[in-house]
Amino acid sequence: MSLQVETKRIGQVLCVQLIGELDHHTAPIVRDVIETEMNKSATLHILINMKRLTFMDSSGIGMILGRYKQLLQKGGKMAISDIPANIYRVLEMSGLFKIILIADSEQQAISRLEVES
Amino acid sequence: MSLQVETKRIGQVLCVQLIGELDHHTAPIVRDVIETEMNKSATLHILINMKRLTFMDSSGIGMILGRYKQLLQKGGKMAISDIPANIYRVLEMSGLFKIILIADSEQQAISRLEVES
Amino acid sequence: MRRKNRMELTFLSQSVNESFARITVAAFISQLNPTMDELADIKTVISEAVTNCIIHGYENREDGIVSIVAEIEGESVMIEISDRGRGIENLELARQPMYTSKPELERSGMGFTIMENFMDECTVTSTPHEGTKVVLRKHFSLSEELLN
Amino acid sequence: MRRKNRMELTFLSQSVNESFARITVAAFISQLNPTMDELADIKTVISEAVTNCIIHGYENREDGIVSIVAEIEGESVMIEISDRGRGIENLELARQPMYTSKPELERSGMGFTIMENFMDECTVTSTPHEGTKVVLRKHFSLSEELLN
Ligand SMILES: Nc1ncnc2c1ncn2[C@@H]1O[C@H](COP(=O)(O)OP(=O)(O)O)[C@@H](O)[C@H]1O
Ligand SMILES: Nc1ncnc2c1ncn2[C@@H]1O[C@H](COP(=O)(O)OP(=O)(O)O)[C@@H](O)[C@H]1O
Repeated sequence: MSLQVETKRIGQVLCVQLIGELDHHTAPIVRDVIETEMNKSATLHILINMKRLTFMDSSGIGMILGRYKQLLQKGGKMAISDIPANIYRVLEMSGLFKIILIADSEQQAISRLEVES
Repeated sequence: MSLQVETKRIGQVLCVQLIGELDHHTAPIVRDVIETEMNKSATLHILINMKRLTFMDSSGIGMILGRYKQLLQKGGKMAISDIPANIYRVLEMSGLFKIILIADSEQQAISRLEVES
Repeated sequence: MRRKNRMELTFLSQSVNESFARITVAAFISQLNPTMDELADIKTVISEAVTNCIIHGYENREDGIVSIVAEIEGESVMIEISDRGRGIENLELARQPMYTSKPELERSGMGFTIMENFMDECTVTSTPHEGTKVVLRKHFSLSEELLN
Repeated sequence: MRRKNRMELTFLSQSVNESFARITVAAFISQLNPTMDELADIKTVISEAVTNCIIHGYENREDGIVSIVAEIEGESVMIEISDRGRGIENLELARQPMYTSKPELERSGMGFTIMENFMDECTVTSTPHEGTKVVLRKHFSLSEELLN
Protein backbone atom coordinates (compact mmCIF):
# COMPACT_ATOMS: atom_id res chain seq x y z
CA MET A 1 0.00 0.00 0.00
CA SER A 2 1.28 3.47 -0.79
CA LEU A 3 0.22 4.84 2.62
CA GLN A 4 1.04 3.57 6.09
CA VAL A 5 -0.61 4.90 9.23
CA GLU A 6 1.00 4.62 12.66
CA THR A 7 -0.80 5.67 15.84
CA LYS A 8 0.13 6.17 19.48
CA ARG A 9 -1.46 7.89 22.46
CA ILE A 10 0.18 10.59 24.52
CA GLY A 11 -2.08 11.78 27.32
CA GLN A 12 -5.27 13.00 25.75
CA VAL A 13 -3.81 13.16 22.26
CA LEU A 14 -4.08 10.54 19.53
CA CYS A 15 -0.92 10.94 17.44
CA VAL A 16 -1.29 9.80 13.83
CA GLN A 17 1.85 9.47 11.75
CA LEU A 18 1.28 9.30 7.98
CA ILE A 19 3.94 7.61 5.86
CA GLY A 20 3.65 7.74 2.08
CA GLU A 21 1.06 9.36 -0.15
CA LEU A 22 -2.37 10.68 0.89
CA ASP A 23 -4.89 10.88 -1.96
CA HIS A 24 -8.43 9.76 -2.79
CA HIS A 25 -7.20 6.16 -2.98
CA THR A 26 -5.56 6.14 0.46
CA ALA A 27 -7.67 8.67 2.43
CA PRO A 28 -10.20 5.98 3.53
CA ILE A 29 -7.36 4.09 5.24
CA VAL A 30 -6.57 7.09 7.45
CA ARG A 31 -10.24 7.77 8.15
CA ASP A 32 -10.84 4.16 9.22
CA VAL A 33 -7.78 4.03 11.49
CA ILE A 34 -8.71 7.30 13.21
CA GLU A 35 -12.36 6.32 13.66
CA THR A 36 -11.39 2.96 15.11
CA GLU A 37 -8.99 4.60 17.56
CA MET A 38 -11.54 7.24 18.53
CA ASN A 39 -14.14 4.56 19.26
CA LYS A 40 -11.73 2.65 21.49
CA SER A 41 -11.55 5.39 24.09
CA ALA A 42 -12.58 8.98 24.56
CA THR A 43 -9.92 10.74 22.53
CA LEU A 44 -10.00 14.45 23.02
CA HIS A 45 -7.46 15.65 20.52
CA ILE A 46 -5.85 14.47 17.31
CA LEU A 47 -2.38 15.28 16.05
CA ILE A 48 -1.44 14.42 12.48
CA ASN A 49 2.31 14.18 12.01
CA MET A 50 3.17 14.78 8.34
CA LYS A 51 6.93 14.41 8.61
CA ARG A 52 7.01 11.34 6.37
CA LEU A 53 4.07 12.23 4.14
CA THR A 54 5.50 12.66 0.65
CA PHE A 55 2.31 13.66 -1.19
CA MET A 56 -1.11 15.09 -0.38
CA ASP A 57 -3.84 16.54 -2.59
CA SER A 58 -7.29 17.98 -1.83
CA SER A 59 -8.63 14.52 -0.92
CA GLY A 60 -6.38 14.88 2.13
CA ILE A 61 -7.96 18.22 2.94
CA GLY A 62 -11.41 16.66 2.76
CA MET A 63 -10.37 13.81 5.04
CA ILE A 64 -8.81 16.20 7.59
CA LEU A 65 -11.89 18.44 7.54
CA GLY A 66 -14.09 15.38 8.08
CA ARG A 67 -12.13 14.40 11.22
CA TYR A 68 -12.07 18.02 12.38
CA LYS A 69 -15.87 18.20 12.27
CA GLN A 70 -16.21 14.96 14.25
CA LEU A 71 -13.77 16.24 16.87
CA LEU A 72 -15.54 19.58 17.17
CA GLN A 73 -18.76 17.83 18.19
CA LYS A 74 -16.89 16.13 21.02
CA GLY A 75 -15.09 19.28 22.08
CA GLY A 76 -11.71 18.08 20.82
CA LYS A 77 -9.02 19.93 18.90
CA MET A 78 -6.90 19.05 15.92
CA ALA A 79 -3.26 19.76 15.17
CA ILE A 80 -0.86 19.07 12.31
CA SER A 81 2.90 18.97 12.73
CA ASP A 82 6.04 18.65 10.60
CA ILE A 83 4.46 19.78 7.32
CA PRO A 84 6.67 19.33 4.21
CA ALA A 85 6.89 22.37 1.90
CA ASN A 86 4.86 20.92 -0.98
CA ILE A 87 2.02 19.90 1.34
CA TYR A 88 2.18 23.25 3.12
CA ARG A 89 1.20 24.95 -0.13
CA VAL A 90 -1.88 22.74 -0.50
CA LEU A 91 -2.98 23.21 3.11
CA GLU A 92 -2.44 26.95 2.95
CA MET A 93 -4.69 27.31 -0.09
CA SER A 94 -7.49 25.44 1.62
CA GLY A 95 -7.71 27.86 4.56
CA LEU A 96 -7.26 24.96 6.99
CA PHE A 97 -4.64 26.94 8.93
CA LYS A 98 -7.37 29.21 10.28
CA ILE A 99 -9.09 26.39 12.14
CA ILE A 100 -6.36 23.85 12.82
CA LEU A 101 -3.33 24.21 15.08
CA ILE A 102 -0.02 24.05 13.19
CA ALA A 103 3.21 23.07 14.93
CA ASP A 104 6.82 22.52 13.94
CA SER A 105 7.18 19.33 15.93
CA GLU A 106 5.03 16.66 17.51
CA GLN A 107 6.17 17.74 20.98
CA GLN A 108 5.25 21.37 20.38
CA ALA A 109 1.85 20.33 19.02
CA ILE A 110 1.10 18.13 22.03
CA SER A 111 1.99 20.74 24.60
CA ARG A 112 -0.07 23.36 22.81
CA LEU A 113 -3.05 20.99 22.50
CA GLU A 114 -2.88 20.26 26.22
CA VAL A 115 -2.37 23.86 27.33
CA GLU A 116 -5.29 25.08 25.29
CA SER A 117 -7.70 22.37 26.39
CA MET B 1 20.81 14.61 -17.32
CA SER B 2 19.95 11.16 -15.99
CA LEU B 3 23.61 10.00 -16.10
CA GLN B 4 26.67 11.60 -14.60
CA VAL B 5 30.21 10.42 -15.36
CA GLU B 6 33.13 11.08 -13.01
CA THR B 7 36.68 10.18 -13.93
CA LYS B 8 40.01 10.01 -12.11
CA ARG B 9 43.39 8.46 -12.84
CA ILE B 10 45.17 6.04 -10.56
CA GLY B 11 48.52 4.94 -12.00
CA GLN B 12 47.82 3.41 -15.37
CA VAL B 13 44.11 3.06 -14.76
CA LEU B 14 41.35 5.42 -15.85
CA CYS B 15 38.60 5.06 -13.25
CA VAL B 16 35.13 5.87 -14.54
CA GLN B 17 32.34 6.23 -12.01
CA LEU B 18 28.81 6.06 -13.47
CA ILE B 19 26.01 7.74 -11.50
CA GLY B 20 22.41 7.30 -12.66
CA GLU B 21 21.00 5.33 -15.58
CA LEU B 22 22.89 3.90 -18.55
CA ASP B 23 20.76 3.32 -21.63
CA HIS B 24 20.72 4.15 -25.36
CA HIS B 25 20.01 7.80 -24.48
CA THR B 26 22.95 8.19 -22.08
CA ALA B 27 25.53 5.70 -23.47
CA PRO B 28 27.03 8.31 -25.88
CA ILE B 29 27.91 10.50 -22.87
CA VAL B 30 30.05 7.74 -21.37
CA ARG B 31 31.64 6.90 -24.71
CA ASP B 32 32.59 10.54 -25.30
CA VAL B 33 34.03 11.04 -21.83
CA ILE B 34 36.14 7.88 -22.07
CA GLU B 35 37.38 8.66 -25.58
CA THR B 36 38.35 12.19 -24.56
CA GLU B 37 40.24 10.89 -21.53
CA MET B 38 41.98 8.20 -23.56
CA ASN B 39 43.12 10.76 -26.12
CA LYS B 40 44.60 12.98 -23.41
CA SER B 41 47.27 10.47 -22.42
CA ALA B 42 48.20 6.88 -23.00
CA THR B 43 45.71 5.10 -20.77
CA LEU B 44 46.43 1.44 -20.49
CA HIS B 45 43.44 0.21 -18.51
CA ILE B 46 39.86 1.23 -17.78
CA LEU B 47 37.88 0.53 -14.66
CA ILE B 48 34.13 1.17 -14.64
CA ASN B 49 32.77 1.59 -11.13
CA MET B 50 29.03 0.76 -11.11
CA LYS B 51 28.38 1.37 -7.42
CA ARG B 52 25.99 4.25 -8.12
CA LEU B 53 24.61 3.00 -11.43
CA THR B 54 20.89 2.40 -10.83
CA PHE B 55 19.95 1.05 -14.26
CA MET B 56 21.64 -0.51 -17.27
CA ASP B 57 20.25 -2.29 -20.33
CA SER B 58 21.90 -3.87 -23.38
CA SER B 59 22.88 -0.44 -24.72
CA GLY B 60 25.32 -0.42 -21.80
CA ILE B 61 26.70 -3.77 -22.89
CA GLY B 62 27.25 -2.44 -26.41
CA MET B 63 29.03 0.63 -25.07
CA ILE B 64 31.28 -1.44 -22.79
CA LEU B 65 32.11 -3.87 -25.61
CA GLY B 66 32.97 -0.91 -27.84
CA ARG B 67 35.47 0.44 -25.28
CA TYR B 68 36.82 -3.07 -24.68
CA LYS B 69 37.64 -3.49 -28.37
CA GLN B 70 39.43 -0.13 -28.50
CA LEU B 71 41.47 -1.04 -25.42
CA LEU B 72 42.39 -4.44 -26.80
CA GLN B 73 44.04 -2.80 -29.82
CA LYS B 74 46.22 -0.77 -27.49
CA GLY B 75 47.01 -3.72 -25.25
CA GLY B 76 44.89 -2.43 -22.34
CA LYS B 77 42.52 -4.27 -20.04
CA MET B 78 39.07 -3.50 -18.77
CA ALA B 79 37.51 -4.06 -15.36
CA ILE B 80 34.13 -3.46 -13.75
CA SER B 81 33.63 -3.08 -10.02
CA ASP B 82 30.78 -2.76 -7.50
CA ILE B 83 28.06 -4.23 -9.73
CA PRO B 84 24.50 -3.89 -8.33
CA ALA B 85 22.39 -7.08 -8.41
CA ASN B 86 20.00 -5.98 -11.17
CA ILE B 87 22.85 -4.96 -13.46
CA TYR B 88 24.75 -8.14 -12.64
CA ARG B 89 21.94 -10.16 -14.21
CA VAL B 90 22.19 -8.17 -17.46
CA LEU B 91 25.98 -8.41 -17.63
CA GLU B 92 25.94 -12.13 -16.86
CA MET B 93 23.54 -12.85 -19.71
CA SER B 94 25.76 -11.03 -22.18
CA GLY B 95 28.79 -13.21 -21.51
CA LEU B 96 30.87 -10.12 -20.73
CA PHE B 97 32.25 -11.76 -17.59
CA LYS B 98 34.35 -14.08 -19.75
CA ILE B 99 36.39 -11.24 -21.21
CA ILE B 100 36.25 -8.50 -18.59
CA LEU B 101 37.73 -8.49 -15.12
CA ILE B 102 35.11 -8.28 -12.36
CA ALA B 103 35.93 -6.99 -8.89
CA ASP B 104 34.07 -6.28 -5.67
CA SER B 105 35.72 -2.93 -5.12
CA GLU B 106 37.60 -0.27 -7.04
CA GLN B 107 40.75 -1.00 -5.04
CA GLN B 108 40.61 -4.71 -5.78
CA ALA B 109 40.05 -3.98 -9.47
CA ILE B 110 43.01 -1.61 -9.66
CA SER B 111 45.46 -3.93 -7.99
CA ARG B 112 44.38 -6.81 -10.21
CA LEU B 113 44.66 -4.67 -13.36
CA GLU B 114 48.16 -3.63 -12.36
CA VAL B 115 49.36 -7.09 -11.33
CA GLU B 116 48.18 -8.67 -14.55
CA SER B 117 49.63 -6.01 -16.83
CA MET C 1 16.08 24.04 -31.84
CA ARG C 2 12.84 24.10 -29.85
CA ARG C 3 12.35 20.85 -28.07
CA LYS C 4 9.05 19.12 -28.83
CA ASN C 5 7.72 16.00 -27.23
CA ARG C 6 4.34 14.41 -26.80
CA MET C 7 2.71 11.52 -25.00
CA GLU C 8 -0.78 10.15 -24.65
CA LEU C 9 -1.94 7.97 -21.80
CA THR C 10 -5.27 6.27 -21.17
CA PHE C 11 -6.22 4.09 -18.22
CA LEU C 12 -9.25 2.73 -16.39
CA SER C 13 -11.08 4.90 -13.82
CA GLN C 14 -9.71 3.06 -10.78
CA SER C 15 -8.41 4.96 -7.78
CA VAL C 16 -5.23 2.87 -7.78
CA ASN C 17 -4.37 4.66 -11.04
CA GLU C 18 -4.28 8.11 -9.41
CA SER C 19 -0.72 7.67 -8.19
CA PHE C 20 0.20 5.95 -11.47
CA ALA C 21 -1.03 8.98 -13.43
CA ARG C 22 0.90 11.52 -11.40
CA ILE C 23 4.12 9.50 -11.51
CA THR C 24 3.80 9.16 -15.29
CA VAL C 25 3.23 12.85 -15.96
CA ALA C 26 6.01 13.81 -13.54
CA ALA C 27 8.38 11.41 -15.34
CA PHE C 28 7.49 12.97 -18.69
CA ILE C 29 7.95 16.52 -17.39
CA SER C 30 11.28 15.71 -15.78
CA GLN C 31 13.07 16.27 -19.11
CA LEU C 32 12.38 19.99 -18.54
CA ASN C 33 14.53 19.75 -15.41
CA PRO C 34 11.84 21.13 -13.06
CA THR C 35 12.60 22.01 -9.44
CA MET C 36 11.32 19.69 -6.70
CA ASP C 37 8.57 22.22 -5.96
CA GLU C 38 7.47 22.42 -9.58
CA LEU C 39 7.37 18.63 -9.82
CA ALA C 40 5.32 18.39 -6.61
CA ASP C 41 2.83 20.94 -7.93
CA ILE C 42 2.44 19.06 -11.21
CA LYS C 43 1.79 15.82 -9.33
CA THR C 44 -0.84 17.58 -7.23
CA VAL C 45 -2.78 19.05 -10.16
CA ILE C 46 -2.72 15.75 -12.07
CA SER C 47 -4.01 14.00 -8.98
CA GLU C 48 -6.84 16.57 -8.67
CA ALA C 49 -7.92 16.29 -12.29
CA VAL C 50 -7.70 12.48 -12.47
CA THR C 51 -9.53 12.05 -9.15
CA ASN C 52 -12.32 14.26 -10.51
CA CYS C 53 -12.69 12.07 -13.61
CA ILE C 54 -12.98 8.99 -11.39
CA ILE C 55 -15.27 10.34 -8.63
CA HIS C 56 -17.38 12.86 -10.51
CA GLY C 57 -17.08 11.95 -14.19
CA TYR C 58 -17.55 8.20 -13.75
CA GLU C 59 -19.08 8.33 -10.24
CA ASN C 60 -16.68 5.63 -9.03
CA ARG C 61 -17.45 3.18 -11.84
CA GLU C 62 -14.19 1.35 -12.49
CA ASP C 63 -14.54 0.79 -16.23
CA GLY C 64 -14.46 4.39 -17.49
CA ILE C 65 -11.52 5.66 -19.53
CA VAL C 66 -9.40 8.55 -18.34
CA SER C 67 -7.13 10.19 -20.94
CA ILE C 68 -4.09 12.36 -20.47
CA VAL C 69 -2.21 14.10 -23.27
CA ALA C 70 0.98 15.97 -22.42
CA GLU C 71 2.93 18.13 -24.85
CA ILE C 72 6.23 19.84 -24.32
CA GLU C 73 7.14 22.69 -26.61
CA GLY C 74 10.23 24.66 -25.79
CA GLU C 75 9.98 25.47 -22.09
CA SER C 76 6.22 25.09 -21.88
CA VAL C 77 4.01 22.16 -21.12
CA MET C 78 0.35 21.56 -21.95
CA ILE C 79 -1.51 18.80 -20.16
CA GLU C 80 -5.03 17.75 -21.08
CA ILE C 81 -6.99 15.45 -18.75
CA SER C 82 -10.36 14.21 -19.97
CA ASP C 83 -13.14 11.74 -19.32
CA ARG C 84 -16.27 10.65 -21.19
CA GLY C 85 -18.37 10.74 -18.06
CA ARG C 86 -21.40 12.64 -16.81
CA GLY C 87 -20.06 16.13 -17.47
CA ILE C 88 -20.63 19.36 -15.53
CA GLU C 89 -23.94 21.28 -15.67
CA ASN C 90 -22.78 24.54 -14.15
CA LEU C 91 -19.11 25.21 -14.78
CA GLU C 92 -19.01 28.52 -12.95
CA LEU C 93 -20.43 26.98 -9.79
CA ALA C 94 -18.13 23.94 -10.08
CA ARG C 95 -15.03 26.17 -10.14
CA GLN C 96 -15.97 28.09 -6.97
CA PRO C 97 -13.51 27.40 -4.15
CA MET C 98 -15.05 25.00 -1.58
CA TYR C 99 -17.91 23.99 -3.88
CA THR C 100 -18.41 20.25 -4.14
CA SER C 101 -21.35 18.21 -5.37
CA LYS C 102 -20.23 15.29 -3.22
CA PRO C 103 -19.81 16.50 0.38
CA GLU C 104 -20.90 13.03 1.55
CA LEU C 105 -17.65 11.66 0.10
CA GLU C 106 -15.63 14.12 2.19
CA ARG C 107 -14.62 16.16 -0.85
CA SER C 108 -13.21 19.57 -0.06
CA GLY C 109 -14.20 21.38 -3.23
CA MET C 110 -10.63 22.62 -3.62
CA GLY C 111 -9.62 20.66 -6.73
CA PHE C 112 -10.15 23.37 -9.34
CA THR C 113 -8.77 26.06 -7.02
CA ILE C 114 -5.54 24.10 -6.65
CA MET C 115 -5.28 23.52 -10.42
CA GLU C 116 -5.78 27.24 -11.07
CA ASN C 117 -3.25 28.31 -8.48
CA PHE C 118 -0.51 25.80 -9.26
CA MET C 119 -0.63 26.23 -13.05
CA ASP C 120 -0.33 29.25 -15.32
CA GLU C 121 -3.55 28.42 -17.11
CA CYS C 122 -6.52 26.13 -16.40
CA THR C 123 -9.30 25.80 -18.96
CA VAL C 124 -12.29 23.53 -18.34
CA THR C 125 -14.79 22.49 -21.00
CA SER C 126 -17.62 20.10 -20.33
CA THR C 127 -20.78 18.78 -21.96
CA PRO C 128 -23.37 17.07 -19.75
CA HIS C 129 -23.58 13.32 -20.49
CA GLU C 130 -20.54 13.57 -22.80
CA GLY C 131 -17.62 14.37 -20.59
CA THR C 132 -15.17 16.89 -19.24
CA LYS C 133 -11.80 18.16 -20.41
CA VAL C 134 -9.31 20.14 -18.34
CA VAL C 135 -6.41 21.83 -20.14
CA LEU C 136 -3.51 22.97 -17.98
CA ARG C 137 -0.47 24.96 -19.08
CA LYS C 138 2.72 25.87 -17.35
CA HIS C 139 5.96 27.56 -18.36
CA PHE C 140 9.22 26.28 -16.91
CA SER C 141 12.39 28.29 -16.86
CA LEU C 142 15.04 25.88 -18.03
CA SER C 143 18.36 25.95 -16.25
CA GLU C 144 21.29 27.14 -18.39
CA GLU C 145 22.94 23.78 -18.87
CA LEU C 146 19.83 22.35 -20.52
CA LEU C 147 19.48 25.16 -23.01
CA ASN C 148 22.55 24.02 -24.92
CA MET D 1 -12.39 -10.84 -7.27
CA ARG D 2 -9.69 -10.97 -9.92
CA ARG D 3 -8.07 -7.61 -10.25
CA LYS D 4 -8.11 -6.15 -13.75
CA ASN D 5 -6.43 -2.99 -14.90
CA ARG D 6 -5.29 -1.60 -18.21
CA MET D 7 -3.35 1.33 -19.59
CA GLU D 8 -2.26 2.51 -23.00
CA LEU D 9 0.64 4.82 -23.63
CA THR D 10 1.93 6.37 -26.84
CA PHE D 11 4.88 8.72 -27.25
CA LEU D 12 7.30 10.02 -29.85
CA SER D 13 10.35 7.96 -30.87
CA GLN D 14 12.87 10.11 -28.98
CA SER D 15 15.59 8.53 -26.88
CA VAL D 16 14.70 10.81 -23.94
CA ASN D 17 11.44 8.82 -23.74
CA GLU D 18 13.22 5.53 -23.01
CA SER D 19 13.50 6.27 -19.31
CA PHE D 20 10.02 7.79 -19.32
CA ALA D 21 8.59 4.53 -20.73
CA ARG D 22 10.26 2.29 -18.18
CA ILE D 23 9.26 4.49 -15.23
CA THR D 24 5.65 4.50 -16.47
CA VAL D 25 5.38 0.74 -16.88
CA ALA D 26 7.11 0.17 -13.54
CA ALA D 27 4.66 2.55 -11.85
CA PHE D 28 1.74 0.67 -13.38
CA ILE D 29 3.09 -2.73 -12.36
CA SER D 30 3.80 -1.58 -8.81
CA GLN D 31 0.19 -2.30 -7.80
CA LEU D 32 1.15 -5.99 -8.05
CA ASN D 33 3.64 -5.38 -5.25
CA PRO D 34 6.65 -6.73 -7.20
CA THR D 35 10.03 -7.28 -5.57
CA MET D 36 12.84 -4.83 -6.34
CA ASP D 37 14.37 -7.46 -8.63
CA GLU D 38 11.14 -8.01 -10.54
CA LEU D 39 10.70 -4.27 -10.99
CA ALA D 40 14.28 -3.89 -12.23
CA ASP D 41 13.76 -6.70 -14.75
CA ILE D 42 10.53 -5.11 -16.05
CA LYS D 43 12.32 -1.79 -16.50
CA THR D 44 15.10 -3.51 -18.42
CA VAL D 45 12.81 -5.33 -20.85
CA ILE D 46 10.74 -2.19 -21.51
CA SER D 47 13.93 -0.29 -22.18
CA GLU D 48 15.07 -2.99 -24.65
CA ALA D 49 11.79 -3.06 -26.57
CA VAL D 50 11.35 0.72 -26.70
CA THR D 51 14.97 1.31 -27.72
CA ASN D 52 14.46 -1.18 -30.56
CA CYS D 53 11.41 0.74 -31.82
CA ILE D 54 13.43 3.96 -31.83
CA ILE D 55 16.73 2.69 -33.28
CA HIS D 56 15.57 -0.08 -35.57
CA GLY D 57 11.86 0.54 -36.20
CA TYR D 58 12.18 4.27 -36.88
CA GLU D 59 15.97 4.34 -37.53
CA ASN D 60 16.39 7.26 -35.14
CA ARG D 61 13.70 9.43 -36.72
CA GLU D 62 12.17 11.40 -33.85
CA ASP D 63 8.59 11.63 -35.11
CA GLY D 64 7.58 7.97 -35.04
CA ILE D 65 4.98 6.73 -32.58
CA VAL D 66 5.80 4.08 -30.01
CA SER D 67 2.85 2.37 -28.29
CA ILE D 68 2.71 0.44 -25.06
CA VAL D 69 -0.33 -1.41 -23.76
CA ALA D 70 -0.16 -3.00 -20.32
CA GLU D 71 -2.84 -5.23 -18.82
CA ILE D 72 -3.02 -6.67 -15.37
CA GLU D 73 -5.27 -9.64 -14.81
CA GLY D 74 -5.08 -11.32 -11.45
CA GLU D 75 -1.39 -11.89 -10.78
CA SER D 76 -0.31 -11.70 -14.41
CA VAL D 77 0.78 -8.87 -16.60
CA MET D 78 0.79 -8.57 -20.38
CA ILE D 79 2.81 -5.79 -21.99
CA GLU D 80 2.68 -5.03 -25.70
CA ILE D 81 5.26 -2.68 -27.23
CA SER D 82 4.81 -1.74 -30.87
CA ASP D 83 5.94 0.58 -33.62
CA ARG D 84 4.82 1.33 -37.15
CA GLY D 85 8.35 1.38 -38.46
CA ARG D 86 10.42 -0.60 -40.96
CA GLY D 87 9.67 -4.06 -39.56
CA ILE D 88 11.90 -7.15 -39.40
CA GLU D 89 12.66 -9.28 -42.48
CA ASN D 90 14.07 -12.33 -40.76
CA LEU D 91 12.62 -12.82 -37.28
CA GLU D 92 14.58 -15.96 -36.49
CA LEU D 93 17.89 -14.26 -37.26
CA ALA D 94 16.86 -11.13 -35.33
CA ARG D 95 16.20 -13.14 -32.16
CA GLN D 96 19.62 -14.85 -32.17
CA PRO D 97 21.74 -13.81 -29.20
CA MET D 98 24.44 -11.31 -30.29
CA TYR D 99 22.84 -10.65 -33.67
CA THR D 100 22.48 -7.00 -34.53
CA SER D 101 21.84 -5.24 -37.81
CA LYS D 102 23.47 -2.08 -36.46
CA PRO D 103 26.94 -2.97 -35.11
CA GLU D 104 28.13 0.51 -36.18
CA LEU D 105 25.85 1.95 -33.46
CA GLU D 106 27.54 -0.22 -30.80
CA ARG D 107 24.48 -2.41 -30.39
CA SER D 108 25.14 -5.67 -28.58
CA GLY D 109 22.41 -7.79 -30.14
CA MET D 110 21.26 -8.85 -26.67
CA GLY D 111 17.87 -7.09 -26.56
CA PHE D 112 15.64 -10.01 -27.49
CA THR D 113 17.72 -12.42 -25.40
CA ILE D 114 17.18 -10.24 -22.32
CA MET D 115 13.44 -9.95 -23.01
CA GLU D 116 13.16 -13.73 -23.36
CA ASN D 117 15.12 -14.44 -20.21
CA PHE D 118 13.56 -11.84 -17.93
CA MET D 119 9.95 -12.56 -18.88
CA ASP D 120 7.86 -15.75 -18.91
CA GLU D 121 6.85 -15.25 -22.52
CA CYS D 122 8.10 -13.10 -25.39
CA THR D 123 6.27 -13.14 -28.72
CA VAL D 124 7.44 -11.03 -31.64
CA THR D 125 5.39 -10.34 -34.76
CA SER D 126 6.57 -8.08 -37.55
CA THR D 127 5.67 -7.10 -41.08
CA PRO D 128 8.32 -5.40 -43.21
CA HIS D 129 7.41 -1.74 -43.88
CA GLU D 130 4.48 -1.95 -41.46
CA GLY D 131 5.96 -2.40 -38.04
CA THR D 132 6.84 -4.65 -35.15
CA LYS D 133 4.99 -5.80 -32.07
CA VAL D 134 6.51 -7.45 -29.02
CA VAL D 135 4.17 -9.10 -26.50
CA LEU D 136 5.65 -9.89 -23.10
CA ARG D 137 4.00 -11.78 -20.24
CA LYS D 138 4.95 -12.36 -16.66
CA HIS D 139 3.32 -13.91 -13.64
CA PHE D 140 3.85 -12.32 -10.25
CA SER D 141 3.27 -14.11 -6.97
CA LEU D 142 1.35 -11.62 -4.88
CA SER D 143 2.31 -11.31 -1.27
CA GLU D 144 -0.40 -12.48 1.17
CA GLU D 145 -1.47 -9.05 2.38
CA LEU D 146 -2.40 -7.93 -1.11
CA LEU D 147 -4.59 -10.91 -1.83
CA ASN D 148 -7.25 -9.69 0.60
N1 LIG E 1 -14.47 15.38 -14.41
C1 LIG E 1 -15.62 15.84 -13.83
N2 LIG E 1 -16.81 15.34 -14.22
C2 LIG E 1 -17.97 15.76 -13.65
N3 LIG E 1 -18.00 16.72 -12.69
C3 LIG E 1 -16.85 17.28 -12.27
C4 LIG E 1 -15.60 16.86 -12.81
N4 LIG E 1 -14.64 17.59 -12.22
C5 LIG E 1 -15.23 18.41 -11.35
N5 LIG E 1 -16.57 18.23 -11.38
C6 LIG E 1 -17.57 18.97 -10.58
O1 LIG E 1 -16.93 20.13 -10.06
C7 LIG E 1 -17.01 20.15 -8.65
C8 LIG E 1 -15.80 20.83 -8.04
O2 LIG E 1 -14.63 20.09 -8.31
P1 LIG E 1 -13.37 20.25 -7.38
O3 LIG E 1 -13.06 21.72 -7.24
O4 LIG E 1 -12.29 19.39 -7.90
O5 LIG E 1 -13.84 19.73 -5.95
P2 LIG E 1 -14.18 18.27 -5.40
O6 LIG E 1 -13.57 17.25 -6.30
O7 LIG E 1 -13.57 18.24 -4.04
O8 LIG E 1 -15.67 18.16 -5.38
C9 LIG E 1 -17.19 18.71 -8.24
O9 LIG E 1 -17.78 18.56 -6.97
C10 LIG E 1 -18.07 18.17 -9.38
O10 LIG E 1 -19.41 18.49 -9.17
N1 LIG F 1 11.27 -2.73 -33.47
C1 LIG F 1 12.10 -3.19 -34.39
N2 LIG F 1 12.00 -2.78 -35.69
C2 LIG F 1 12.84 -3.24 -36.64
N3 LIG F 1 13.84 -4.12 -36.38
C3 LIG F 1 14.00 -4.58 -35.13
C4 LIG F 1 13.15 -4.14 -34.09
N4 LIG F 1 13.55 -4.76 -32.94
C5 LIG F 1 14.58 -5.52 -33.27
N5 LIG F 1 14.87 -5.44 -34.58
C6 LIG F 1 15.93 -6.19 -35.31
O1 LIG F 1 16.35 -7.27 -34.48
C7 LIG F 1 17.76 -7.17 -34.24
C8 LIG F 1 18.09 -7.73 -32.86
O2 LIG F 1 17.51 -6.92 -31.84
P1 LIG F 1 18.12 -6.95 -30.38
O3 LIG F 1 18.26 -8.38 -29.93
O4 LIG F 1 17.29 -6.08 -29.53
O5 LIG F 1 19.58 -6.36 -30.53
P2 LIG F 1 20.11 -4.88 -30.86
O6 LIG F 1 19.03 -3.87 -30.55
O7 LIG F 1 21.28 -4.71 -29.97
O8 LIG F 1 20.48 -4.84 -32.31
C9 LIG F 1 18.09 -5.72 -34.42
O9 LIG F 1 19.46 -5.49 -34.70
C10 LIG F 1 17.17 -5.34 -35.57
O10 LIG F 1 17.71 -5.72 -36.81
